[in-house]
Amino acid sequence: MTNSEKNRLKDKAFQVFGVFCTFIGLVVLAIFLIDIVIEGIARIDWDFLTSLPSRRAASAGILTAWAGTIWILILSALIAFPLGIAAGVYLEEYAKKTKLSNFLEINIANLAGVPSIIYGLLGLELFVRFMKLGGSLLAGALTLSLLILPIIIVTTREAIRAVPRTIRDGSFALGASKWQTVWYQVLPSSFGGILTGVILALSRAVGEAAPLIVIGALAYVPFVPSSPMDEFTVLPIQIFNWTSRPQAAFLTNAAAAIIILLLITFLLNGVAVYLRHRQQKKIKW
Amino acid sequence: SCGGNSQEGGSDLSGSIQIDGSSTVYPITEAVAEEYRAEAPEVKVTVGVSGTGGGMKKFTRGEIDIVNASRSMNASEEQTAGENGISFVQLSVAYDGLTVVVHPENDWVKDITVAELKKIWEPEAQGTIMRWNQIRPEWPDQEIHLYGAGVESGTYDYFTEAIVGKSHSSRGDYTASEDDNVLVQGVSTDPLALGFFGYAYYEENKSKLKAVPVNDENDSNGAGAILPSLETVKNGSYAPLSRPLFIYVSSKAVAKPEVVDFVNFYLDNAGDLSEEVGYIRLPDNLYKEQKQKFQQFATGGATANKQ
Amino acid sequence: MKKPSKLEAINLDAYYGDFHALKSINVAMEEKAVTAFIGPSGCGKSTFLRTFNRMNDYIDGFRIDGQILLDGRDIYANDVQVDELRKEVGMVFQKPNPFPKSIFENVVYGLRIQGIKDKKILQETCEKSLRQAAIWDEVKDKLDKSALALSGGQQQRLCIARALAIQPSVILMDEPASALDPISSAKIEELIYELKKDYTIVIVTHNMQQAGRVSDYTAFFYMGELVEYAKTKTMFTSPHDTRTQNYITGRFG
Amino acid sequence: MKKPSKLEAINLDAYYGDFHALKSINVAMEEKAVTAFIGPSGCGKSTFLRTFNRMNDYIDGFRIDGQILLDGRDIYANDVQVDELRKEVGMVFQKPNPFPKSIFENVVYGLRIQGIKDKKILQETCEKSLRQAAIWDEVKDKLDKSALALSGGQQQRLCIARALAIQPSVILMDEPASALDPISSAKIEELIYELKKDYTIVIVTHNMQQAGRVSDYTAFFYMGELVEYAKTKTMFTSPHDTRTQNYITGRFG
Amino acid sequence: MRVQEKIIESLLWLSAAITILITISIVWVLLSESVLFFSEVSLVRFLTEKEWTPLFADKKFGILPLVAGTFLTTVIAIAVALPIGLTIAIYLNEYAHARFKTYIKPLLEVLATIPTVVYGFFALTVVTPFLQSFIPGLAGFNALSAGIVMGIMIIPMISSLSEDAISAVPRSLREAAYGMGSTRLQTAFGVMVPAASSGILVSVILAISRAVGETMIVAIAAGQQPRLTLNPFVPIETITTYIVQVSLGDVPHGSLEYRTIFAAGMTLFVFTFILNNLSFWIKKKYQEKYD
Ligand SMILES: Nc1ncnc2c1ncn2[C@@H]1O[C@H](COP(=O)(O)OP(=O)(O)OP(=O)(O)O)[C@@H](O)[C@H]1O
Ligand SMILES: Nc1ncnc2c1ncn2[C@@H]1O[C@H](COP(=O)(O)OP(=O)(O)OP(=O)(O)O)[C@@H](O)[C@H]1O
Ligand SMILES: [Mg+2]
Ligand SMILES: [Mg+2]
Ligand SMILES: O=P([O-])([O-])[O-]
Repeated sequence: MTNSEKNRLKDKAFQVFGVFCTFIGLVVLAIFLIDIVIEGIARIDWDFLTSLPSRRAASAGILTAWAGTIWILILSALIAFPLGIAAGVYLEEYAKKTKLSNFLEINIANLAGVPSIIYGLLGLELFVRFMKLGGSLLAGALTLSLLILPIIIVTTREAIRAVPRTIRDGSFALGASKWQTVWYQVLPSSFGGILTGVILALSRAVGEAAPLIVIGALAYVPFVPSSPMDEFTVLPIQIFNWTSRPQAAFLTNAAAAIIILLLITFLLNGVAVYLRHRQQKKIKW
Repeated sequence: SCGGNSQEGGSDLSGSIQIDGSSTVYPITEAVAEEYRAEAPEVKVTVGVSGTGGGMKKFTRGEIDIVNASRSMNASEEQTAGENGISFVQLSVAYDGLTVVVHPENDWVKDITVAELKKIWEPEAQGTIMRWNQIRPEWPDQEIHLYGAGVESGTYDYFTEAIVGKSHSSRGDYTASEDDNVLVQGVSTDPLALGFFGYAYYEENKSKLKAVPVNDENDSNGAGAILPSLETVKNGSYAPLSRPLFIYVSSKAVAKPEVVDFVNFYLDNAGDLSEEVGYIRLPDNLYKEQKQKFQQFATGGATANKQ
Repeated sequence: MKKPSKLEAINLDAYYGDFHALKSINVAMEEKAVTAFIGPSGCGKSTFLRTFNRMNDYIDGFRIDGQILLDGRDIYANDVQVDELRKEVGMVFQKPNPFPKSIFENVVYGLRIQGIKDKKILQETCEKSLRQAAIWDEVKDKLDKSALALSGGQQQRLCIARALAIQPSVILMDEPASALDPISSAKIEELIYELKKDYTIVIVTHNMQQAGRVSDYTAFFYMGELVEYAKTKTMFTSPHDTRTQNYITGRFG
Repeated sequence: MKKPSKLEAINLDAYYGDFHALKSINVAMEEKAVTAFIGPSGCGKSTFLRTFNRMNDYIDGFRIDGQILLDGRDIYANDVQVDELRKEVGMVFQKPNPFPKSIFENVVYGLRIQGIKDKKILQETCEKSLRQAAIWDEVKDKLDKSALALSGGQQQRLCIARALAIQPSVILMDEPASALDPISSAKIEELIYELKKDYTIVIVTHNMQQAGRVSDYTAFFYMGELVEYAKTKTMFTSPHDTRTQNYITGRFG
Repeated sequence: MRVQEKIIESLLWLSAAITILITISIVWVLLSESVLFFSEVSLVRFLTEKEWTPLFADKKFGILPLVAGTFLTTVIAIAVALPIGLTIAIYLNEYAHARFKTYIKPLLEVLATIPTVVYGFFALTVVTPFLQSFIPGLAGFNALSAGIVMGIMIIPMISSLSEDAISAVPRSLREAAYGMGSTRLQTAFGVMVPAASSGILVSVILAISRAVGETMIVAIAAGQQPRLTLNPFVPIETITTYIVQVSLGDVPHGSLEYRTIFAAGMTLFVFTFILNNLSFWIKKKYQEKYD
């Protein structure tokens, strides 16, 4: 075999390995999803969605859990969305390349990498103890808002950065002020991208269990929260709870709840992907 | 099984009741709370699982209404309660037989003595008693993996008291959890495991666990090694690991009518429900006694800081 | 005495951080004439052009020394408001940059941000500007369509209309035709020829022939220096400096 | 009978997906001569150049119809190995693109990937190629220094040396001097003049003067078509097609 | 109007400044409780003792067993994710069709969007029983299956970031390599990967940081027993699991036990802080290289 034949053979071999690696993750994912669906799908019915928790696996439902999840979702969005966008706009449009803005940037990159459980510790001291919010929805939502804030800021900045310089120049050249330019040109043009980021961040929040466990979200909450000060549980915690029970029937419940949680996450991600796709199609600079 | 003899429905009650504490008692309280939902749908009952110790801390600080307990309140907790102006009543709700378990495939452990348990669990064992054959030479030369209650749990206090001889004193190098489910998971999937937890958790998962007969080497309460069961716990021959389970209600809480209603409901149904979840019911007259005790406390005995 | 100049740079130096982008430029530009800036890539043409409406203000680290006078007033003086200045000095960019809005909204954007809401004024201005930019006939039936749907050449004329709508007296153009096809390019050239009756125009171009066709004066820049400034005819027939000569004959660039 | 041509395109069409980038091109290029491709931006010069070493192979959706012959052999035939082809047809790019390795490693890269390890051969080839690319004297003392530390003009000559090291017979150059300063640019032109003694060279350029100076033949492309192909002198003095004439005189582009 | 501009700018600035406030709060919360912890337990004990039994009678405060558990699961995760992720990155860049890439990348990223409790469930109920079928001594809780599942979760992190890094290598370098007759493999490993090495490194560091901080998978599947071991077959405990374990037990505010979770949290924070800054720093340097 000549050298170049050998090279070509290695090239082919790697290609095969590449296909293998690309699909191994997906195959595992598929096995997993199928396993979950087989285990849980039969358990899902109207009762399961509308029942309160119960000691009997067969009559336990996830009403309080998904209601809590929706509450958390909305509250976190209300808190993190305006803050994140404002911070993103400031950093991308206003901040001069000073030491301070550089520091802000490092800081945000760092926050994005802080493990979620640390945010739990922060929430425990700051919201639960110091602000005396207890294990309430509000404490949970605040904690998760801080967790997703860096993600929203980073994606907002990316979306804003994708608005071409020329659009800003065009606006400035017509005598528009900075804020007018941001408000009339930059934000409308980047809104799709920002929304995508916010939704992705929320889908992250929906799946979080660790920080909520740390701030003390409860195991047995047999009522649907009606105000932000109510105690709550969320789907991931309910799943964690059921998963740690040894009886097979509860594992089935966990699988069923996982299907619902995944539906919510995939739905959010799907919307985000769709928005991004539409955005990319619609606006060609 | 529920609510037969309680008040005329009481369904117009509303408000919230916060309960926390023992994981051992949790299944009973959970069952009661669930049945109570039919009784008073507007009352929001939340039940946490912080372990008896954790629950007691919250209870004595006045953060919760009722604490589940798998041991009696200790002196320092009583003191804190006093400092915070909280008086309380202790109510027995069921019996438990703390069960020692191994993996079903474990074919060497036929029984175990209290002395051996002490050898395994005492603080001195930490880092030294690591293999089965260190306990009994005929047992295999393999690692022993220990699973037990976490330090915040009453089970832990009770077990260390009964086995090691000193409450809250044990080795620390084992899988410790306040959540007995985790321990069941661990023991049932680990052939080298040995663990302990409340009877209900064994009862629920019998097929995946093997209970070990315990020999207290005291023939006065039954000779030889004894398995926990309805019988042996009730008649006290499963010693020293039989114990009563409690709830405590605070003086502040009984000011709320929904709490009074709930506790009455609890005591009315504790027998059936504790049996249903795998514990051993008290004799009926004892439940009556508990009700009276509570009645007294609720109607003005709030000063009587009695157990 | 000669006619007062519309725009003037006096001892102008410009820096991007440490980089010295323009080196003591002195030049005066006549009113209602077209001045072309030529020179190899990176020589500072755009930088210079953008000092006339202070478009470089937002670039971190950019600063100037010296003065830029518009009608004799220093536009970098403290009391000058940039937004007012930019209403006086319009700008058209290399790549057509319509906003992702309707054609109508593009043209009246400058008025809207001044707070003008009167429908009639807006409509009148829109038509007038589009006519001036010689694009009215092509778009009059689709004013509410997205400006992005226009061709590149139409977009560029729309951008010129947009600039005209706020009635500036000076129009800066940075390679306005370089991204366009030959036909659109020719249209823009014609338009410039028309516009210079009313406006003072400064245009950057890399196309010597274009400079020759449209401008009255030409300035040749090289590495941040203004090498030569003269009537376009003079410059193209008998350049003084050898660098100018080399550039014009295509030796580099 | 005329001298057999080194490279030949027969009825060549090329597509990027639906986009028809080259339209039935027929041309034959002489051995050991320099052929220049000129034409406005986007007319297909690079696309055509890259078909000669099948550099477009990895672009999704790219495909050709027709034939490209190298020494009479169809290089798109099934039995042709691209890596062998590229050893025969070297390429130099617009922007100098040395690998982020030492100068020495850059030059011998082509040998290394062929599996040649003999130190002596590598060193000899390195020196020879660098000499041929007229850069030996400038770098001989720092062969183990990073190639990225060289100036743009030196980097470009290094890239030429790198291409020469695998002893191709054809060298394709895509605007090899357009990113360089005038002096480096002149050096590359000289080098091309030297190299054509041994190599067949095809060069894309947008600088008419440069095409005039270095090439023997010129091909003018316009919107995917080969409009005119002739001896350079002929083309520049008396173009046939009006489009060619317009382009050469700077009417567009 | 100019006043309005100023007000808006200040509000925006305030929003950005909140992020600094968050960092300060995190550090303050961790520090204030840890300081109290270290006033009772010396840092030397914390760093050198080989056992972690702060809740028990014989209190030992050595963080090493928790660090070992964290290290073990992280190493396993990276051992899974790095080769697979990097191969995917190279494959997508050099071999796959652009169209294939546009479909497969978002699909792979689905792996990263699945909530971690779900992965925990997977590890405990599917992977562990599967592994037990051919690893006899494997305990029900173990580092191995948690690590593997965590590795699967972070594959897209490595593959996406590395792929971005490789794509960011100027096209001209790839063309140079092809122009010399390189095969795709030679181009990938001889030119692209070395040129993108800093970006790849960044992806790996971020993946490590992610694995170190991952909680639910290990809390569900890896066990809760602090053990100074590198044996992946037995129950261990990570720093994060310890915090969850204590939180579930609700250790009362103000006790030494309560402070242990902040000391553990501080340790975790320091690790991830170092890793994140390292990656940020490398990224900055690397961006400059190709601008
Ligand atoms: N924002 C900036 N920051 C730093 N340097 C810059 C910036 N903008 C331009 N420069 C530098 O200033 C010099 C002049 O740039 P300018 O854009 O004015 O050139 P130009 O003559 O318009 O070139 P072209 O014909 O390519 O448009 C160049 O060397 C450029 O690199
Ligand atoms: N990868 C690609 N995918 C799709 N279209 C392409 C691609 N590369 C080039 N084209 C298109 O093919 C046409 C010819 O491109 P090519 O690069 O050959 O032009 P060129 O003559 O070399 O231009 P320039 O002088 O700017 O280098 C252009 O219209 C271009 O947009
Ligand atoms: Mg410019
Ligand atoms: Mg080209
Ligand atoms: O019953 P405990 O959970 O306190 O052991």
